[in-house]
Amino acid sequence: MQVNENFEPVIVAFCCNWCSYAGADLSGTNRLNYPTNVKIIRVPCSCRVNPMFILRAFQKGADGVIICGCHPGDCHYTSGNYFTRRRITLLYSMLDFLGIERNRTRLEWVSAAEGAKFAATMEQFTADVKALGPNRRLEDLRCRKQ
Amino acid sequence: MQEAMIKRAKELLADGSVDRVIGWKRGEFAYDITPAVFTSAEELEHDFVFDDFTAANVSKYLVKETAKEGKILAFLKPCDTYSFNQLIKEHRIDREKVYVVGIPGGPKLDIEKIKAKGITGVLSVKNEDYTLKIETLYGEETMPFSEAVLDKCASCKSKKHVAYDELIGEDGDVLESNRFDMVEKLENMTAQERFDFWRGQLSKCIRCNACRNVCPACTCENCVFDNPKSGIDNKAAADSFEENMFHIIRAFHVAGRCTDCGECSRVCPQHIPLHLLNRKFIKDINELYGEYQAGADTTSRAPLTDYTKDDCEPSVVHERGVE
Amino acid sequence: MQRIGVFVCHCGTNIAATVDVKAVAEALGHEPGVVISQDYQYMCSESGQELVKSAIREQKLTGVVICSCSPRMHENTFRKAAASAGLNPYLVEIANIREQCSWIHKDIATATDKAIILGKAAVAKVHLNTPLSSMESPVVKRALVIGGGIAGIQTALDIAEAGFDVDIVEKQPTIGGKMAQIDKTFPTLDCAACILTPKMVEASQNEHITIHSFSEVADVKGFVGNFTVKIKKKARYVDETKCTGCGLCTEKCPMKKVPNEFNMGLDNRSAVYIPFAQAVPKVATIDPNYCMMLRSGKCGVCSKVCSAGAIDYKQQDTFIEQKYGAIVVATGFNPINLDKYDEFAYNQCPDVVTSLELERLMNAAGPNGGTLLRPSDKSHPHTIVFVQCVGSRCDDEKGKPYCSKICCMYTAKHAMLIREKYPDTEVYVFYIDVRTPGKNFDEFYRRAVEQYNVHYIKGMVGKVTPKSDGKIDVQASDLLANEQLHIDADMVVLAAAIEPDKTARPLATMLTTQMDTNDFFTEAHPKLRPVESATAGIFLSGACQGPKDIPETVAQGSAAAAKAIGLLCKNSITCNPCVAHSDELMCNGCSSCEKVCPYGAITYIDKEFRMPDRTTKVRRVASVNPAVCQGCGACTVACPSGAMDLSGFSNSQIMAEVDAICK
Amino acid sequence: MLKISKSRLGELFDAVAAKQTLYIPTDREPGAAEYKKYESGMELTKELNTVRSAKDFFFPQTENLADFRIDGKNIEVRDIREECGDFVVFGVRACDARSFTILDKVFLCEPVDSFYKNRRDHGTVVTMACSRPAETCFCQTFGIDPTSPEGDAACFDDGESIFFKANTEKGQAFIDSIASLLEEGDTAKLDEVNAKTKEIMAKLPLAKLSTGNFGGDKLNEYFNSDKWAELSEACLGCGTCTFVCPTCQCYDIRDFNTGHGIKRFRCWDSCMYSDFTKMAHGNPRLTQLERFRQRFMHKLVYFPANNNGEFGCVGCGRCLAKCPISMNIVKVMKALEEK
Repeated sequence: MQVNENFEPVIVAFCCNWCSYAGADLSGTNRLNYPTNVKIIRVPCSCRVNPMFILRAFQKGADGVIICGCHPGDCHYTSGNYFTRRRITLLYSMLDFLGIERNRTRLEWVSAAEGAKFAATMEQFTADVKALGPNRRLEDLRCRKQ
Repeated sequence: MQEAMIKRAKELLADGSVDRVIGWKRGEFAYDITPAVFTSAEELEHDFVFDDFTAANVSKYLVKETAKEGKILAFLKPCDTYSFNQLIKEHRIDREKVYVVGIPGGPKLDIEKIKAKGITGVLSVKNEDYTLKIETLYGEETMPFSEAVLDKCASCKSKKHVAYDELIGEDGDVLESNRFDMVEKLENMTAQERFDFWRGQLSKCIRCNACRNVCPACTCENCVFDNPKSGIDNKAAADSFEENMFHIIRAFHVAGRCTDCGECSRVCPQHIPLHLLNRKFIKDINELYGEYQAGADTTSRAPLTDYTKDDCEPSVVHERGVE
Repeated sequence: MQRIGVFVCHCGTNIAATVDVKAVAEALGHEPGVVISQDYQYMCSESGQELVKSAIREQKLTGVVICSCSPRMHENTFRKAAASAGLNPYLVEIANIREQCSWIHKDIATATDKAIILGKAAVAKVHLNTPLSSMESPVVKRALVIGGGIAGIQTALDIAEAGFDVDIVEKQPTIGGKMAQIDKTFPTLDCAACILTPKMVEASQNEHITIHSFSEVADVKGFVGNFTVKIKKKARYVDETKCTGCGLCTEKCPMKKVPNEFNMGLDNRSAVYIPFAQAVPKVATIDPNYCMMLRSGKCGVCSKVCSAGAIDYKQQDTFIEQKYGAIVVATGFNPINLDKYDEFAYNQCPDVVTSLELERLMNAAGPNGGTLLRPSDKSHPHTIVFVQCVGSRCDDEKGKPYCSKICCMYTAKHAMLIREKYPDTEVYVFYIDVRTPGKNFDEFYRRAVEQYNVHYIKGMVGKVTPKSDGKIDVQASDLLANEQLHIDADMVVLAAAIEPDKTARPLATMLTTQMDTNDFFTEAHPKLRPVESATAGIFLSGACQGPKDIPETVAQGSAAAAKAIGLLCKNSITCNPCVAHSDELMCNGCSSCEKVCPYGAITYIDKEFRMPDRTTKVRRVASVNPAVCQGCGACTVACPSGAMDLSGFSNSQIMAEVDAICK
Repeated sequence: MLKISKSRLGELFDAVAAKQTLYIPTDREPGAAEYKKYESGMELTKELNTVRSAKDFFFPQTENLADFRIDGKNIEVRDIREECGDFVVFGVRACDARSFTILDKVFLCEPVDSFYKNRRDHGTVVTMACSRPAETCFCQTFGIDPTSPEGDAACFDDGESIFFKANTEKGQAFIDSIASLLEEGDTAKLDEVNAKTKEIMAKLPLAKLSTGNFGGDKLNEYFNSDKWAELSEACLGCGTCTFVCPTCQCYDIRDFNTGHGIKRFRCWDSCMYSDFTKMAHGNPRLTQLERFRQRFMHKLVYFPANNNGEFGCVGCGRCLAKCPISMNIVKVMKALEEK
């Protein structure tokens, strides 16, 4: 595959307030670098992430979407991430079924203590999306940057 | 069968057990049958029809009908009873206001399949020992019954009535169906092939909403696609993205609730195999979270409002099939 | 029309060094609705807040965006500032341009671009923010302390002192915890029992304290101010209310070969037992694994000798349910299991013991009545080797990455006590580092070295091999002398790492609190909120939060109590207004939301609606109890019609953020 | 009449497509034809008609009306109108050809819809006479002769050749542009075909359907008819009938936020939809009955009232074939007529 070196993907990361957002903060506190491509949206729980937010991101120009939540069993709200896991598994499977590249979407469990994991995950995800190139299969042409 | 149904409907109307009857009404041609509510013996005798073309699932109408006064008799085919149960489960139908008479299911015929054979000007269709004798403006034609069967009937999942107050005819069994074959075939394609397949299909969509409006799982008071406050409302697919968006979200919203009645594909004027999206979810749910048939009962927890602590991770998507 | 103010913080150089804050302020000033956009050295400072407040007043702002550190840090600061200037606090949004931008990026141009985008997302969101007002929720004036060690006891006593009822749930038959097993305490060398047992008695006698010993927390529901906890009282086959603790049953019990866990299995107890003389409650417990009556129905001696008639072989586990306003976790620690440390021959040689076992061996109430004897042959040991950091500061899977903190000090204590009592005994301590921060700690350690001539050797023990003559070969390296040593020891004492109690993990799940990767509870803020968990109303006391010595544990126990008291003092608390709400007009009443709500906050009501055709229709619709809802948002996705939405994180707000980031 | 042998139709299409864009109805799948931009080798469908009507060429399902470029607080309006290229739509049936007359009445009256007019001006409609009407056809109800279709130019198929006839100047220009491929031919066989078609027409199940009881003066008679309740009972409120209809011309105008601006676009709307003509105060037609009634009253009463008796239906039969519950204008007309 041809990789455009200059391609800077837009990556939206939905992070739950209690674990992953804190994990992202921790990677900041520890000065652990990850690409600027990643922009975080804070949600109370990963289970707040509606599939339509994910599609919306792709529509408006995102090249990759990652959802981060507390590890299963550690949800601040007890069960939120278990629902997330089912919903997102099925959604990602559906996107795959429609021929959307698998590496454009990810779900990762990052605890408040895992600043290093957060940074490493974002590094890897950005690299994966970069390798895929711009999102063409699930984009809205009207939103493409001129 | 039709006679037995009319007879029973008349009895139940006459003894006051029910006030109305929902069934099917004959049309102008052999095949253009409309779901209808009957209130008198005369109407039943004159218009009631039950034949090879009465495929429409009338369960969804019961949402509207049971909100009215009085009790209604509903003739439900096996597949319709699943939709019925699912609606009961979601508190959309008042069970007390329905008298369900289970009737035999299909296979039902698809007029479009007959026309696709180049048989046009259809005036009547007769099933003679599984050969269709079709009288047309241009002479008589024949074709095998099996080739004109509706797709949804060709992959029938069950001949069993999961809800009824009485049955006319014998009850059947849940069937071993081949309904996931096409899903599997698609799964085994490359991502590019799948993408091309679906782009080809979904680009035909004219957003007429027939799939949504016929769907017994789509009974929202106000659909997100009609609701400007939802942020995703749209009336037409102005971009291929919106074609995808509508069908993904719709399939997702009915995931775990879809009984696989197949009405979406039956009514699609563009012949988009929309049921494959729903079946993909059903297949995934069965494989990942255990066999689940929406509408099989009225009490079990739907897979998407349930979980186990050791559910698989979404990375399972990466580990299956080809990319 | 919105009038939004943007305030970009330099955070000294924390932000300003990598993000061009002026450019951020300038760019965001051009966003629709933004009427003022400023930057300032320290937005969180008094003068920074004043800047925001005066802008709210003078510019009549309808929304505020602060580009600064994480909202987890100062969201509340700025919300309060806004409120004091007359703006609803929920019209404030934070763009996190420090932790999630300036601190992780190096290139000024790209970091500035990102900060602008994060700012735009916050502006886009604040456009859709609505004023929210908080509900009040009553506080149940009762606290629960989980764990009856010194941490839990201290917390309970302090809460009770303030006049609130408090329950202690302790899984062992007695409170006291690890401290009850310790002989002497450092650095004062006073007797642990002498200072602990009065506190245990005090706890048992305090009218505000109820002790549920031999009990466990089975289920926790609810939220801050209003928890409902199910406590499982395990069957002890003795009626607590009748037992006088006379101990006759334990003497007469014919089954005497039960390993005594209080003495770390170094001696035996009877099947019916009281863990130790000063146990609280001083009530016997029958061990069903050993009691012949319970196992085979043949015996019944204890029942016969009990004049109080307290023995009840038919006793079952019982559950009690109680409401609490606050919960303090004080589940403590345990030494790690040393099964994987074959190099130290712990499982092979009885004379290789852990430090806690040594405590019992030296304790007057211990297996040898306080005389230090080798477990193997009850002989007096002449050479004792202490091995430090067994499983602590470990890189591999076997051990723990952290320092267990207390081992250096208790080893110095042990060494000193042995040298004091048995001057003919040589004591060697192998250490990586000696860590003695703490009041009088280093002086204490130096006394051990200088006054008591304990041989401290920097180096790790490589192998411990029991020899046929009963001696133990300790092979070690002296890193300072750079030589290999072999010591013929009589006893080896391992300073095993400590780890959180195993019950902590399932408890954390029930309490919906976070743990770190080592299963220590995570505090709400490592520096500023060390005794609170991130879950409101749950406080942390003692070693469950991290390794601690006794004075620290007591201090934290009291601190947790103070926090709990602060909560219990209130008649009601302000609820988080960012909760779910259902649009009745769109709700189908399908019950999907109810099924995913972890709090049972959603109920259904039949409501009459006026229909478009001017008729009325009764429909079943969801109704959210805002005092019970905690705002996770699970229901919003389960709802197919989009009737359910979440205040503060509404669909439209999140999508506005998505749009702003993606454009 | 000028004609071309059917075997040389490809040559003709190639010649047309070389000069301007050509659309022809072609098979998408068995039993379903659609208009596609002609590419060499593409074959004309044998289906009677396309699933979607030919109105898409002049009134597409979605089209941009204006762009607004937004940069911070600055909004710049961009006129995105541009002259469209010349194109030919080949193979339009008589019913669809008549639909353009109806659409013209809506879009070309003042104020003229410049987007529509632009495409009408640049488009040449080449029709094709029918020879195998279907049971759902009822164009003759509206005075349409499928053997002599309107359009700029009309084509006739006698089985071997295609004959050409110009109806307008544009049509004549089209025929002139392909004149080198055409030859004079004898229409005897064609007359025979047409006669046979007319025989079939008379035998169609809906041949007797008449508009006699409908028209602009029937408002009071039908508006409050109690038939509407029964007729609309099963209506799903979907837009299938509307979207396959060649004469339905309602649209909605919406704004789409692209992230860097707004695209103002219009898209087909359906009076069957619950949010059709929804205004600040709500929806003027509150129930499906009223929405259902609107569609048929519009075609059978309101439209003729405002357009000199012309009905808003051309009898193409698409709604008969495609309605998910098989409710349609024919059933409505018959029910209303029953007294």
